[in-house]
Amino acid sequence: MPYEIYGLTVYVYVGLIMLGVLFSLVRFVAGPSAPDRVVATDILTTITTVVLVVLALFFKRQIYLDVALVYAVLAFTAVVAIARFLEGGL
Amino acid sequence: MIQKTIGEVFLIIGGIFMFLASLGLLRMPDVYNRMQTSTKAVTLGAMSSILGVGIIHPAWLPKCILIMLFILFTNPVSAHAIGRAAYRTGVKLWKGSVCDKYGSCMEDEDE
Amino acid sequence: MKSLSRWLYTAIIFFIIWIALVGTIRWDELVTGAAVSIILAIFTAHIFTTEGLSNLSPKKVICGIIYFFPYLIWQMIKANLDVAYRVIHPKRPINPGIVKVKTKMHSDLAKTIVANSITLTPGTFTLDVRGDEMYIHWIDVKSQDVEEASEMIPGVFEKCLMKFMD
Amino acid sequence: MNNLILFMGFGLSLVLVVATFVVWLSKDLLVAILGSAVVSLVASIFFLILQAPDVAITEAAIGAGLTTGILLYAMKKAGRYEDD
Repeated sequence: MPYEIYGLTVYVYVGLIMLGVLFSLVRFVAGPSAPDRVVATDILTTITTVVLVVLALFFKRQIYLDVALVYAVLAFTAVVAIARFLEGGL
Repeated sequence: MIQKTIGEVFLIIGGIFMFLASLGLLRMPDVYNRMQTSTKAVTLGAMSSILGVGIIHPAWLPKCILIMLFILFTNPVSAHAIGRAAYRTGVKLWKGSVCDKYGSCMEDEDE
Repeated sequence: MKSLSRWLYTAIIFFIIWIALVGTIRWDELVTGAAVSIILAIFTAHIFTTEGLSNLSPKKVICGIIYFFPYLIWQMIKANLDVAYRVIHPKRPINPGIVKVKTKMHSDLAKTIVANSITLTPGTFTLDVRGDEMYIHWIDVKSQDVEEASEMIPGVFEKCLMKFMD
Repeated sequence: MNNLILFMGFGLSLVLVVATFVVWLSKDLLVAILGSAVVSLVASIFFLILQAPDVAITEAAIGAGLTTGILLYAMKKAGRYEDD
């Protein structure tokens, strides 16, 4: 088995994160203006970084943390680039 | 054992804050208030969760701290960029807002 | 002299990031990291910093870690409890508005730290910084006066930062 | 634990499908670019669940950083709104 069971805590935790992703998705679909959707994408980006770290915990492999690191840096540049475009500065 | 319990407590706290951030994203009336609630809560929630993972596996702690620092430095910057972009594309403040000192400054710049 | 100091500062920061990313300390990796960070610093020093090595004086680093960082974390925890209250409360107790404040900081680094800290603390977030004026969205406006608001929002951090920066 | 990852997979595939529909149906091309960023973000998690971290790193780098930049550049030349 590549992973280890931690009991109820992890189930509650994943449930909370999935609810968070779902709510952000609702805002992403329904958001009246473009900045609303950019905010939703920003929140989804951070939650994705956390999910990658937690998956590293589930699979017990340290190499997975590198994915989270690369993701944290690059998704930030994407969000800032889109914000600069909206502002008209790009 | 006690170390795993502490890590799980940090994980749960992080999960609750991330959930609250998305709830705020859903409930607040305009872009600026959404950003108020979501940026703060998601930053602390993500940091707390990653610290929990680092406590459960102490060998991973340096890399976890690096990811935490990246999140701590980059999240306010992206929130600031989105907020300014929202104002410049003409998103109105919520109708219950008290004052808006930034609009006069923008008019000065246009002249 | 100034440009040499800026270049050294950039190279040191890149080298620290390299060590943190690699994770192990072996001489061949250290040599590669030193070469990469020196070459990168030549191209990026002029956009990376304006202050140079003075940012890295032991007083600033140690005071920043021991004194400012725990304070920032404590403010973030308070901010999150505040957010939790406002989000869960059925009536949404908000009273938002954009106010203008003045900061006493001079250097770019200190202004950045103050602006980012404001974004992470209870009920405020920075929209724009121009010169020494900051435009701040406040979720619960208590005062529209510039002086009073400056005392309430960035003043908290400036008192803490003034002791070792500027 | 297998159930947990299965549950996560269901939730995330919902996100994937909805984001794809947003990309397809939106008239505002900026929203379509944001949708493609969300799709690549979820795809990166899926590659990690399928135990392929190298593919996940590539997907994160190309999907989040490079594709968004290139599409923004193209959109700047072509105009933001799609005509009917």
